[in-house]
Amino acid sequence: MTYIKPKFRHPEMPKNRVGYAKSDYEGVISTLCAGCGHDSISGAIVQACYEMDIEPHRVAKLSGIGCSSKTPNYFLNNSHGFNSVHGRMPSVATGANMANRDLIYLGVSGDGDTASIGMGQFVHAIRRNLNMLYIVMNNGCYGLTKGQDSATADAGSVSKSGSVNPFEGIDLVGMALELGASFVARSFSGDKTQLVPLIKAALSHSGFALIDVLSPCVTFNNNPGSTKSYDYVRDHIEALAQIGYVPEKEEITVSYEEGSTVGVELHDGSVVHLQKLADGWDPRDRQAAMRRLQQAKAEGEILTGLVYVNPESKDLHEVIKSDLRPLNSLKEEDLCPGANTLEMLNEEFR
Amino acid sequence: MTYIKPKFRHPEMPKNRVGYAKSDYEGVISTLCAGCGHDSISGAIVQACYEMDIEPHRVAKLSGIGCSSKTPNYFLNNSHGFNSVHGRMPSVATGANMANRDLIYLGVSGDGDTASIGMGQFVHAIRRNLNMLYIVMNNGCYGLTKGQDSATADAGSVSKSGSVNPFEGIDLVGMALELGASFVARSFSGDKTQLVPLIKAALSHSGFALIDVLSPCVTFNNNPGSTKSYDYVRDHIEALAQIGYVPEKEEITVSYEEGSTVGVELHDGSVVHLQKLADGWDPRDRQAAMRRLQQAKAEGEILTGLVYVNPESKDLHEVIKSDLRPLNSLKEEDLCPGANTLEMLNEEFR
Amino acid sequence: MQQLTAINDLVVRFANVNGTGSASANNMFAMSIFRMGIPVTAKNIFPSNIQGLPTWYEVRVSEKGYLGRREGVDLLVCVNPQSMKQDIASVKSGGYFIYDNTKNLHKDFIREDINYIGIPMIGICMRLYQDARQRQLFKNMIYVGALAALLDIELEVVKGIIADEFKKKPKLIEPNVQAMMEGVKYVQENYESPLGLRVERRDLVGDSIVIDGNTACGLGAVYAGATVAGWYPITPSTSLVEAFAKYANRLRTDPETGLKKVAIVQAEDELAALGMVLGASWNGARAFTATSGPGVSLMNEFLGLAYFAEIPAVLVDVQRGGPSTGMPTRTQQSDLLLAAYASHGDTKHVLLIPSTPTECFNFMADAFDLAERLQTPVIVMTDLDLGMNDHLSAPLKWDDSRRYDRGKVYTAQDLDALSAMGKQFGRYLDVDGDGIPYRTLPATHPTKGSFFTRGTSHDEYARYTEDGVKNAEVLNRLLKKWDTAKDITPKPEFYQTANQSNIGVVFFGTTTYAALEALDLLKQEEDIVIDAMRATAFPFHESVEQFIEAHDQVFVIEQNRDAQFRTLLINELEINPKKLIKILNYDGMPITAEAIRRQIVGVLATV
Amino acid sequence: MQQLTAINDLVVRFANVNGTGSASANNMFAMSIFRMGIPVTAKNIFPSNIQGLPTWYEVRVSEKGYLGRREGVDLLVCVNPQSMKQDIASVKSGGYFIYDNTKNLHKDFIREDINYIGIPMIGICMRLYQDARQRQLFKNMIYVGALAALLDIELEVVKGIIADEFKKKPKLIEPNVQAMMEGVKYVQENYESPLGLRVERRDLVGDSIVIDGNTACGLGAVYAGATVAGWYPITPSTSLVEAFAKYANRLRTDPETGLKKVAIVQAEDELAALGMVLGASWNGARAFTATSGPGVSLMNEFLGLAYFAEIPAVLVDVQRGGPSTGMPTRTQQSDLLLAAYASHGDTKHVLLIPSTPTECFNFMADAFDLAERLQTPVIVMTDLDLGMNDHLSAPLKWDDSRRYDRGKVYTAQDLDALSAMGKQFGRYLDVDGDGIPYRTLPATHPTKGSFFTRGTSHDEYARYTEDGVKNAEVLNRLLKKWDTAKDITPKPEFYQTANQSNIGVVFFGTTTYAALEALDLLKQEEDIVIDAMRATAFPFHESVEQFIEAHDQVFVIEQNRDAQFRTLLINELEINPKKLIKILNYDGMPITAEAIRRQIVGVLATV
Ligand SMILES: Cc1ncc(C[n+]2csc(CCOP(=O)(O)OP(=O)(O)O)c2C)c(N)n1
Ligand SMILES: Cc1ncc(C[n+]2csc(CCOP(=O)(O)OP(=O)(O)O)c2C)c(N)n1
Ligand code: SF4
Ligand code: SF4
Ligand SMILES: [Mg+2]
Ligand SMILES: [Mg+2]
Repeated sequence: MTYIKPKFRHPEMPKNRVGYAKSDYEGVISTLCAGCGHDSISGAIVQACYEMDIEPHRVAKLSGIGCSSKTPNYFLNNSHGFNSVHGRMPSVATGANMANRDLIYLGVSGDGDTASIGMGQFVHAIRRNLNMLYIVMNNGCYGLTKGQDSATADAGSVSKSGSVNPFEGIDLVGMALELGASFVARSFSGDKTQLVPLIKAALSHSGFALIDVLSPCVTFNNNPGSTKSYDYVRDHIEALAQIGYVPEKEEITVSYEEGSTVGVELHDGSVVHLQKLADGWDPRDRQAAMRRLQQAKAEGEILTGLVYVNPESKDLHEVIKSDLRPLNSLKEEDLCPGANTLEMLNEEFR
Repeated sequence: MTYIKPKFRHPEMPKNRVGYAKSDYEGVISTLCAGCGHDSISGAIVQACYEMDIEPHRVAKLSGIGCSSKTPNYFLNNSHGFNSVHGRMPSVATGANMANRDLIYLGVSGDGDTASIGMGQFVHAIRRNLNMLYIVMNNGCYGLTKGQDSATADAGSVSKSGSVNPFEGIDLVGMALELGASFVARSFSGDKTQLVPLIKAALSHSGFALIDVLSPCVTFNNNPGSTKSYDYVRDHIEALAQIGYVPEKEEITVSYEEGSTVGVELHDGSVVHLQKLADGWDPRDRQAAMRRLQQAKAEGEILTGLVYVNPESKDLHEVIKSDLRPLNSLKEEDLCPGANTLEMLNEEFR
Repeated sequence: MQQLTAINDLVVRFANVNGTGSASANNMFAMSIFRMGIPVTAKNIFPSNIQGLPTWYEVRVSEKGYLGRREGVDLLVCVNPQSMKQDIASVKSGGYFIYDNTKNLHKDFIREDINYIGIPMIGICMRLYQDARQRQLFKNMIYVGALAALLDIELEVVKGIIADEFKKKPKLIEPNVQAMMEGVKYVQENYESPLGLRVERRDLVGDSIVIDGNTACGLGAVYAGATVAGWYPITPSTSLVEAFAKYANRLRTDPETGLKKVAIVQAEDELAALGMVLGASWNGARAFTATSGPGVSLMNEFLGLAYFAEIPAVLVDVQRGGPSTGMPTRTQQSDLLLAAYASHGDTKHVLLIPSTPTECFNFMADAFDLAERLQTPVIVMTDLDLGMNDHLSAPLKWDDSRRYDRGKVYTAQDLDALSAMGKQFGRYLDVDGDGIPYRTLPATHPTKGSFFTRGTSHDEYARYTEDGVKNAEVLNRLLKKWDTAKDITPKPEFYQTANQSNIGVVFFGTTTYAALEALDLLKQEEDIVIDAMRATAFPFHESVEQFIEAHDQVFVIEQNRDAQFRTLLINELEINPKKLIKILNYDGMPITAEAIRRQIVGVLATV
Repeated sequence: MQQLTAINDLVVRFANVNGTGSASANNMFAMSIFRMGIPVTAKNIFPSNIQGLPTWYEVRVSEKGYLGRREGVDLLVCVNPQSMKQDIASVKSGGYFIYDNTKNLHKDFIREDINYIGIPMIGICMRLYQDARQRQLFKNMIYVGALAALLDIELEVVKGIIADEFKKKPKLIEPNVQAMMEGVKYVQENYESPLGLRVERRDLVGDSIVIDGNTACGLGAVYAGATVAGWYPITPSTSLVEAFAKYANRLRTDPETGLKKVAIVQAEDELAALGMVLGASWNGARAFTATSGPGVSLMNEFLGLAYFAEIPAVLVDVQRGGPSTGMPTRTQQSDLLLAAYASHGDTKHVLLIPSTPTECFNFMADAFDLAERLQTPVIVMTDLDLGMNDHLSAPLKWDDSRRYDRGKVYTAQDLDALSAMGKQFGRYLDVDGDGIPYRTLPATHPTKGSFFTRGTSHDEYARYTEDGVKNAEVLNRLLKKWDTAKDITPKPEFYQTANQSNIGVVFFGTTTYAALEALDLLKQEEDIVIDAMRATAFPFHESVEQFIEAHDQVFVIEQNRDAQFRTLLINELEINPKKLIKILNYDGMPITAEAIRRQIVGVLATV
């Protein structure tokens, strides 16, 4: 197996504002199954970062263990990555963020990694409003260990082995809302037009941003009985709102009709425009979001889109009042109180 | 310190239907701080079990680690108890229940034990609808390790050391609702008239029953700034419904006026009567419960009472279709397929 | 050109792409040889992913019955262009390289010293089948047929295996046989067959079976009466619990009600899995879990609780390549130290170390008896090689007169009798002087025998105490129990009735296959006689110490970097480390007899 | 009746109820003696609960400077009726028992061979104070005053300490002094004072300080430049992080903005705490966590990841009584084996073992240097006795010319230079031959030096590989790094310039106090000369091996049941176990010189 991609670049490949071609955002060749939803999400991440003019090395990509958690190898080759242990990406991301508040933290996880073994860490990363984008590549099963039901598998869905899942699935969007996450969205790996803008909006958001992406496992969970299969998702998707991400510098208002748009200013000054569906959707109302979600669930629909955002939320650093400089950039002079102070402190112990 | 209680019993102490005096439901002398809310909850448990005519040895009491988790030592001395490790009571309870579906499982935990280290196990016990009563003795702090804020401490509450908690508290009732728990209630350690019937109803419920009991830590969290202090709770409590537990055999309808009562038949045939507040409360509507909870929160009120119950829910054993007999009672004859079968199986490997 | 020749002594390696169904075709190949009465063993060398990466399957045929891996490939079946370069390089000089000659082989792939045999697998498939999936699957059968012709495998045997394989989908039998026959035909028409390298019917396998260790463990747990399992998926232990579930469902479901005499729950993680086991064991059921290294790391805290609160528990550690996530699809014996002393504080855990599937089955049954007898965790240490590969094994046997040893449990009658004698029940009292106290199960008696199980310091009556001397007494009794364990755990196996050499060798687990072969090689080819002992359990029976005492120099063969088993020997038996010589392999592949022999000869040469 | 007499050589024990504020009064008593220039040491023996249970405080005064625990109580101050019976029994014959004689003592409590000194503490309080809380707190000051008079403590010194104690609440100074003087007055009026057992001013403490190990560790982390801490509360490590937070907040908060050059997060559990440390270290900050046994058990998986992915991490294990939840408020050294080999697979971790608060401070600074230099976890092993008790210690020192060793980290310039030379960055390349590769930090360079940190098997370029031989090379390099560690970790301390005996003794950590005293006793009273070595780190420096080689018999003193440190010695140094003799204590109380001496004399007598 080869991990080395041909480095040849077309000279006329278009570059973005920071001078990178789209291929500069790619990773090594994926070893996932052909057609795996996770690969589409990797593609959306590449697209979003390229379009957002992010310098790739300013991104730190982190993951747990699983097919999904392998993907950071398949995007953003110029970013440092941390493939941690199963279910523990959130704590590693928390520490990384504590050390350097200036990077963009992109965490990728699976539904097994997040909703089973990682549930505790997931909940607490939300509670701390850690400034990161947390993408769950949600296929309702454990891909890498050969297709066992995960905790997000819906009750009644049938796995490849023919067994019917008897337990209620956990809705990560519902949980995140209940826990007060400041950016909560859901999308579908096959829907780049929705997913790419959501990723962009989430990357601009200051605070914890969850995108729960339904991402069918073609090998183990793409049979008609499964509610996380392509066909099922395609049939049951209910888009909440279309979202157009507009960077501050170059606002476009053309494509959105007056009256059907809510502009939400994100923390970095950029604006997310939401094209609402009939019900006049305002993603800034958490209680309404919870109700809307329950309603869709009751109707058997999967709500996608930006369900909730609180652009005013305080991230962990604001809460714990840490220095504005990245802590990892501080030097001895900044940190070590020195011998004289120590002599003074000794005195307090006599 | 003495753990031996005087065993002397008054001959005329009243006995319940199964022949036990109330003192038979007590434990050893508590070593908690004088006035600790947890001791009141222990008292309510004793009361409920006595009144329900439960044979004490049919109860298995389990806990994690913390002041709260010590309490099983202080009630039901005739029950086997399992003081496990920090945050892991739910899995131990799951295994115990898998082994013997016939006992009554009473799990006791703290907010640190449940909402921090134990979050993952808590969520998954709910998801499996484990047939147990799970009581959280919720004081918003880590009593046993000297008063650090827990994950249920509300943002802005002030701890004894004077520090202001910067993080949003986790609402365990909200989480349980979101996760589809089949019995969700909240109460206050100081309110026995509400707590005892709730415990009785929960013990009758088949499936996972959560009672989140606000239980002030007099030593570390009873200062006015804390929203889990006695004073704060007393001022901000909003009772959802009054509940009267009626065992099957002896139904009383006297004390509840027609029209203001919803009778919910529990799985064991017993009936829980709810006296509704003005809003016409029906605890069988999960979505309504979620809304009601959010509303109270928005108003700064703490909703108490039986928030939600689904008397039809299937518990773990029904879901996994295990034998109706306790598995721990099965013998070699039941379990071991024997030599002949093995010879047959060998043939399949040739 | 040289052409390797041999009868019933060869290594065939298949190079496939994973996710293409090749493993089952390759397995049919191996089973055909088995059914011809010839000892055979197979290793599946698969990647840690689901589809599209190189995977190998290695079959060793050995008239002498050597079942370890052997170095060097005699015949390679190449169905994966990705890995072709390294595959070609792996063939022994004079060996054979079977490839798809639908297209020409590039000259880079030509070695002068090996024999190329082209079979147009894709060509045949394109001609015969329309559907892509069919082409894929039948391609596998074509090379099975080609091999049958080349190696002289009896076609009726292959057909029989195909028939068995598709018993439940009989419509598929005929097409598969046809595809196989296409391969046979092509070889017969184009090559001189069979090769000099070939097989020949024998009667060497007796009533043996071919089974993997995980299946045997799973079945063992069914026979042992396990009713509760909590588990979390992880390679290479997943298939163990799946086997348990399969047989428990099959053998313990009430045909009328559909209700099962077993409760299996996929836990949220390994901490919870072991927690469930402890809860169930505490409640008197036989319960177990299975995992691999990362899971054991997570189970430390609960293992310490079980040790100290004296709760039975059975845990299977199907070891894989460590440390950390490491090599999830490779084998090692590198969790020994962790398992033996898991958790903080002074702890020691009982380990059982089977080396064949048959022993997996037996040790699982023993594990439950021992866990309940000793009231402590018993960890069955297998590995990926044992657990996931098929091994030629003695048939599984169950003695119907065998009774489960449920250990020391007081019944309600016992408790009444006790108080009639004026005695108080003490959960941690050493009544019998063997360090093992009596326990009671929940709900045993309305008023007697209840206690609070706890991981905090306690006295003999399970009461919390901060009296350190009392607690130390409990810790001392645990050591006494440890001594008791030495006599009731499985005994080591010796391969000579009396010692014949001043050199000894100790091995355990899957190393056994290669070790026994190495000893033969050393004797036959180097005239070196070494006494051998196979360890099967920790703590060590006194005969282990005696064996080491009786030799001047003892080789300890194991599949890890740090000679962890040797550490256990030194530490528990107070043996001078200088006497114990490490023979190690930790590249994730099962150790070979050649590697052992090389290392032993090397050491003996320098002495 | 006999009355013990001694000057500056006594043990005073206070028996209190916890949650009554007694610890701070008792501490004032100890500090008074310290300020009189006399060596003193204190042990707080507290229950694992918050209020209402017996708690003891033991102060040893030793002119000779012995700072370990000593057996036998010379004077007992009884303020807790609950434990009175055992307290009375604990007093040495001829010793003193101070009690509250507001009520009469029951005759069961009368021993003929000890001296009773009644002080009507409650009586005085009832008379003087109205408020219940005041009565409680001032009661403590009354006995402090009584003791001052009885033991001849200079009152001005006590007053000075009261003044310091209430610096921030000056209104409380006067009433506390008054309460104290009530105690003095009562003694002066009712007893002949001072006793024959008493203290006398000396000049023996020099510039020493009195500090606990947790505070010293916390301060050490501040000086070492730690900026990130993730932690979870657990006795006895909680106060370590609290000390870090206190000093970091005090010394690193910008007075204008209020922003802090530190980020401390209370994690949801210990798994998360160590995860945060790894994330932060990976990102180039100095990060640490502190915990005790149960936390270490939970940290296994992450420790294995850090070892294998080579991520710096500093972890402090303040050991308590194990196994399991065990004795949370008692001391042991029983996590050594777990810490040394934590996690599955072949792993080894660097341990630093300080024995005084001063060394805690120094070793914390070293730990960060070593973790970054070696790119691996460094675990500082202290214990409850060291961490939570006050110790007389050399003052903390910092050399302003000291520079943090940030280890091998490539900058953007380095990466450019590397590619200018046509070289490729390889995260796990052993460039310098010391087993330590170079790392890069995230965001270092726009296009160079990025890699994917992973716990899966990898090659020198951090690429995933299933080639077991490549992976084994990585494992071998880790052993080379381990060798490098031996030379740069703290060296052992020897207590003789040249060996004088064929008997040696090895000890470490808090055992040192008692061990040194025991060696004096053995020399002075038994004429036995033993060479001594204090170990400070794992892996062992070559001088450790040399020391053991140089002696025929070596005692290894440690505070656990299974002689875990001895296991490390025999396992890592290949020492014949027969040579190493266990001297153990594991009742949760700090080991005493008498216990060591008894055991050593016992062994030597039987030889
Ligand atoms: C501690 C531990 N337990 C179990 C495993 C085995 N394991 C690897 S991936 C995985 C589940 C992956 O599921 P998910 O996160 O949904 O990812 P997917 O493969 O479906 O994308 C498991 C259980 C492990 N690596 N570590
Ligand atoms: C693994 C582990 N970490 C930490 C601890 C220390 N510890 C004991 S109790 C406790 C918190 C208790 O808080 P909570 O559950 O709220 O109980 P409370 O004392 O407030 O009733 C902690 C952190 C422990 N025992 N085990
Ligand atoms: S197994 Fe499923 S999740 Fe994993 S790579 Fe294949 S399709 Fe994707
Ligand atoms: S510390 Fe708080 S929670 Fe613990 S016993 Fe005391 S009052 Fe109760
Ligand atoms: Mg998944
Ligand atoms: Mg609490």
